[in-house]
Amino acid sequence: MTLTDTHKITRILFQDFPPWMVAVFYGMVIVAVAVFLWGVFRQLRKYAAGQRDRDLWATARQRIGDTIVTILSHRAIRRRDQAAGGVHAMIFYGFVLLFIGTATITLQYDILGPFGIDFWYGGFYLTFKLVLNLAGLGLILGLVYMMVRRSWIKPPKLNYARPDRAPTDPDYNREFYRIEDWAFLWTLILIGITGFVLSGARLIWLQDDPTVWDYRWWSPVAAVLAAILKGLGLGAAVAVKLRLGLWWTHGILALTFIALIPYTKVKHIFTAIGAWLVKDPDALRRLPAGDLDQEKIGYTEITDFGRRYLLQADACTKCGRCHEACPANATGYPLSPRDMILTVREHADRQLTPSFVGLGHAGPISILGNGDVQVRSETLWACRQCGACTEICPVGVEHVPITT
Amino acid sequence: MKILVPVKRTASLDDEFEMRDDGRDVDADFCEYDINEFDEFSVEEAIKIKEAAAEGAVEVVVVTVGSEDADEVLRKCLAKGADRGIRVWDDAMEGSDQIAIARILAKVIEREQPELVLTGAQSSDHGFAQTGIALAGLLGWPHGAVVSFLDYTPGSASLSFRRELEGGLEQQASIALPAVLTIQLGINRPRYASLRGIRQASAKPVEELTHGDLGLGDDQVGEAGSLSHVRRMYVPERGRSEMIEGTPAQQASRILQIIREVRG
Amino acid sequence: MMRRSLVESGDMDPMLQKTLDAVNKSGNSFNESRRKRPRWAKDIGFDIKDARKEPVDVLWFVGDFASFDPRSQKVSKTFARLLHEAGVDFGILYEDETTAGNDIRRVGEEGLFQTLAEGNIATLAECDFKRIVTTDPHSYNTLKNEYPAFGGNYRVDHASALLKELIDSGAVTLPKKLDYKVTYHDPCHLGRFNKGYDPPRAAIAGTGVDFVELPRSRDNSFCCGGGGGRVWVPDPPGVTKPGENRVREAGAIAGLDMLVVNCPKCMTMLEDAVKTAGFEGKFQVKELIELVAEAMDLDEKAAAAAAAELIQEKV
Amino acid sequence: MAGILIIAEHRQGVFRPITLEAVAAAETIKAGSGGGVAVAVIAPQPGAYVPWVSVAAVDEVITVTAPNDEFDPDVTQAAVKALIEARKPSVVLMAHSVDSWAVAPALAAELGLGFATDVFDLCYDGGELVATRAAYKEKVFVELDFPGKETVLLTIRSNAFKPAAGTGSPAVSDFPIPGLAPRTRHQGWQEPPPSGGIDIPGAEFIMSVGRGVGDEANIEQFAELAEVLGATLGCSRPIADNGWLPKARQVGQSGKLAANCKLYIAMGISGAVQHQWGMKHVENIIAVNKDADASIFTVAKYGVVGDMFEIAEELKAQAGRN
Repeated sequence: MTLTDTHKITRILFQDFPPWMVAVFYGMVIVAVAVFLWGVFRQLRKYAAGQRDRDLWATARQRIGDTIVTILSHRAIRRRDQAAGGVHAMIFYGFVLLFIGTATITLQYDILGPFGIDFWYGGFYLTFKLVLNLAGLGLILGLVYMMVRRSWIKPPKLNYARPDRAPTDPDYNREFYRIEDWAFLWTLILIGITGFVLSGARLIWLQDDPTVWDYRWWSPVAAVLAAILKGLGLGAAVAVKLRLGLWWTHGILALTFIALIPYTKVKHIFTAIGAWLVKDPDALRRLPAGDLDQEKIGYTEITDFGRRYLLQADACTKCGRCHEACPANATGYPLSPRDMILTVREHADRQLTPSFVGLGHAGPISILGNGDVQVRSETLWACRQCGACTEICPVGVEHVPITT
Repeated sequence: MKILVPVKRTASLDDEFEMRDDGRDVDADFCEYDINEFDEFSVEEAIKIKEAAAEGAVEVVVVTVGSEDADEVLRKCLAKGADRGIRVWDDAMEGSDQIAIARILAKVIEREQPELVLTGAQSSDHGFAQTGIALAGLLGWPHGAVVSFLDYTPGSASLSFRRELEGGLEQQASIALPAVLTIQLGINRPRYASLRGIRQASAKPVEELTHGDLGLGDDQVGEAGSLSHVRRMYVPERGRSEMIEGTPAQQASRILQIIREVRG
Repeated sequence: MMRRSLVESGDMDPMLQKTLDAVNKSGNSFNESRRKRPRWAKDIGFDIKDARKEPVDVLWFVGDFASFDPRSQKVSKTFARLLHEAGVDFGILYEDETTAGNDIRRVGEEGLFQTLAEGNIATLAECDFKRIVTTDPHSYNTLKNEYPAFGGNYRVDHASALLKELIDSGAVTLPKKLDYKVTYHDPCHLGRFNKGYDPPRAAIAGTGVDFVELPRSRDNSFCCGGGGGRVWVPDPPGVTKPGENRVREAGAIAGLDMLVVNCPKCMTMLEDAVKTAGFEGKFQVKELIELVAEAMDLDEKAAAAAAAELIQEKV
Repeated sequence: MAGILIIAEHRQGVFRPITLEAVAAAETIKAGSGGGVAVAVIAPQPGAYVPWVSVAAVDEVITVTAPNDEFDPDVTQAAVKALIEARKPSVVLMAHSVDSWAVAPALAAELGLGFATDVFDLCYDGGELVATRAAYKEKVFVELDFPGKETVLLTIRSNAFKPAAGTGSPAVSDFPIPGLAPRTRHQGWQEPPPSGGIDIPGAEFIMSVGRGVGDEANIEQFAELAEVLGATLGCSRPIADNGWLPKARQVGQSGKLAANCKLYIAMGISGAVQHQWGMKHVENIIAVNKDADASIFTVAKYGVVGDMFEIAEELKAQAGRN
């Protein structure tokens, strides 16, 4: 294989796709990105409805370095739960690498390619393939562990039963969050699996092309799958159809996933980093001073909340560590820091993210009260201000100043 | 419709205190001052009536007879929801007894013309239990003492109430307005006045009057206007119980010994 | 900041309301008169310097519980004698000291907290001292972290940090090796809030006891249940108290003699929990200062000093 | 006419013996007052009460027919006013009861009488009437006099004087009063909640808990101790107000009188005058309180300054053994 041929060692995107199919795909990409951006705008508008926080950016600037180290090292997530922390790191780096991979293809195909600049071939392409294969494998294994953890290990802190509501209360049951958790897991794992089977089918389909077949072991997982499928008698003719079907499954799942990030638990990808960035390191030891001459003090409506707190409420992934650490919750008091923060989030979503139809408040205005999306005074009075929740929260939620 | 609530700034003593030079009261340095405990309940009852009525239908006015230091008590009531405060004071009022104070309050009431006057049943420092009913006597108004329950809808010409008598018995009665009622502890649960609320309440109006403004002569206030005169106030020689000393165990066994002696 | 609006609307437990009224009236949460605040110091055998009148190195901000709670008064007396024995130049504010207001703020009465802070800062402004020390982690927290915003900038240390310094400098000698099996409860406001984990452990190590960590300690310490104003509000009957949960955790340590606490509120909550959780007689709740004093043989030293003074008078 | 006028009390048709304590008070100053002791009974059938007040010290009984069955402040005020104007007594005595709270101050203010309430000692000093009462929660006593007052109205603290006894043959006369349209209408009575078998007035041995108990959870410990000691459990007003114990267990002016009690143990009770009203008369009182200056120690025969919880535990342990 001469030097010039290395250009051939690459992957032809949309190979054998009719032009209309490519156009449809790009149409879908644009729609997905548009839906994503609208979601992001809605969230930012929600946070902007909160109170400006003078020293918000001061703490943010101070904490950029700390945030980067915390996110990359996952130290906050690993504390007191090494397994979950480590596995989440696998999923995190898997997802990040896959995202970078897709971005690289976009850079090559949509941006530099038209100007004739090619880099996605040869040694670079092969290493690229290897890295993404391993990233994908890490992602899937991580997700499998998380599924096992949720369905079989079942740590008590993942139980969504609420201590601050009686079973007869309309909003006692928060099981609907479980549906969102599982949808998130299944969507991501299916994207991973369809990606691999798709590339395995492609290898069988192009087994006669040495530039593809001879280098298949650079994508080891795909190569193994190809070997299995071949063993099962999958020929090139069927493989090409399988490849097309899986391509579209993979594509639609991925685009849907991206589009729905701002509307689902997936938004913690952004909000968790944002929340940690704006978290006040002195949240426990120094409460924000209240201005006594103002017309009002303390929070009664959701728009009284500081913007950082609304952002933090959206960062919560219900990991249950605060729920488990809270002494009031552990001894039967009607308080769980997790459920209190989720109530703040639900209240904010109901008040500040108006339905598509129009603006306007649906439901009670005050965050305090015995209604379904309200925080009860018995809950707030059960708190010991001991700070265990805020101290262990891996995404930087400041429950204590929100409560006080 | 207006409810007027006289309030008093009462003193409480540390267990180590000294008398004033003239021996007729305790030296003020040894006193800690706060609103009379009974008045917390009468103010709360007035504000509850106001809050139950339509917006602005009921005005709650709090009145006190006392020097500048008494403003703090008025501000606390204003922070809880009273609308207006009146403080009556000048040097001639020094030494007024409860009847002289009732006479001053009666003049304020004639000025304000409220439909209902709620006072505390007694004060937590002297426990005279005089001012409220003396006020009614001077005004010639109907009155009820030691009220433990009150049912009143603003605008009606009468109201029904219950009086708490000895042994827990209660008497139900109704009374024509305008009337004076003295309020017993436990009729409601007084709300808390936050310090911020008290600070901001200082913006609400507090009218200051002298006995001249009320058309009272010098001989109607102060010691001249009083029906009793303090000869002396003293710390009594107390009978002291026989103190049982020793460790808790020894004290307990001595108690058991007494029980056996008495009960046989 | 939700509790702040509950306080404004008066939606709170009646016992808490009584406490806030008491602090409003007399500057302490025990509804005692201001004059009674320094009375604990009457019978300790010497007069503590009055920091309002004389310059002192260490201004000891005593706090409500250490001044008024009978059990914690014993600790305050021991601490005073310990400092006296160690030759520390210290003084207190006597009856001009009011509660520092940490829990008043965390209950949500922000107005009352700011008034208390301004009052204490004004009193402290008249005093001449190098640093403030307190045995109460709650007072420690608000003096150190929250008073600066109102103009009160001081060097503030918790008593455990001073104890460590005195032991390290030899001012406090620990001749008597104690053979108790001991565990230590990290008070939330000292540990989790202000990372004061190590000085107490160093002091404990100095006493030669057999030290065992609780399963949940340092930043994962399980609260005694007394923070955020809950020490003033009794737990409804029938509910297990956080203190009981913590005491059971300590009870699981085989052969434990002592649960060492380092905060007057933890002392109140955990001593009560030892009774209600049925561990009475199994192990004792003891303050760090008391443990160090015992290792110091403080009582014997004081007795010897008193005897010496007597002889001197006779001569 | 000088002399002393006493206003009798009755409720639900029953004579209230507290009147006889006012008579006893009158006896101590009879000489100085320059006249006899007369008791006025204002009731629909005043004659029915004459035998109750015909005790040794009473020289005259005045029956006043009232238009209303139950106590009405306006009627009593008008009647006493008429009596004072007609007879010019130097001293008028009433019991310091809830009914006198409702009329005495109005009467004194309207007629400008010398006036003091809750008096527990009175005497003539150099021709001047001097009354003694308490202030600042019993920490001090106050002597009052009434310069230039022709008639002085005093209300007498209950349990301050032993009720007057013996039999006398007072002259009985009637005193008409003008009709009066009452401005408050009596509508009925509300009996206190059923005592549910709790009999504080009948109990011979009572142990009461007060504010010192701290919180509801600690009540149980003292209920058990009372059972072990064989005492009836009582309490002070704050405990009943908080609902920690039924109202029937409350000892005090707005609760029950421990009339039959021989031995009373007060745990963590400071000794407010309203509580002392219910138990001060008991011969053997043991008070346990952490505050050495609590006023309960001025009435208790034996006192323990200490932690009531420690004492309770020791009592339970030692009582359990033998």
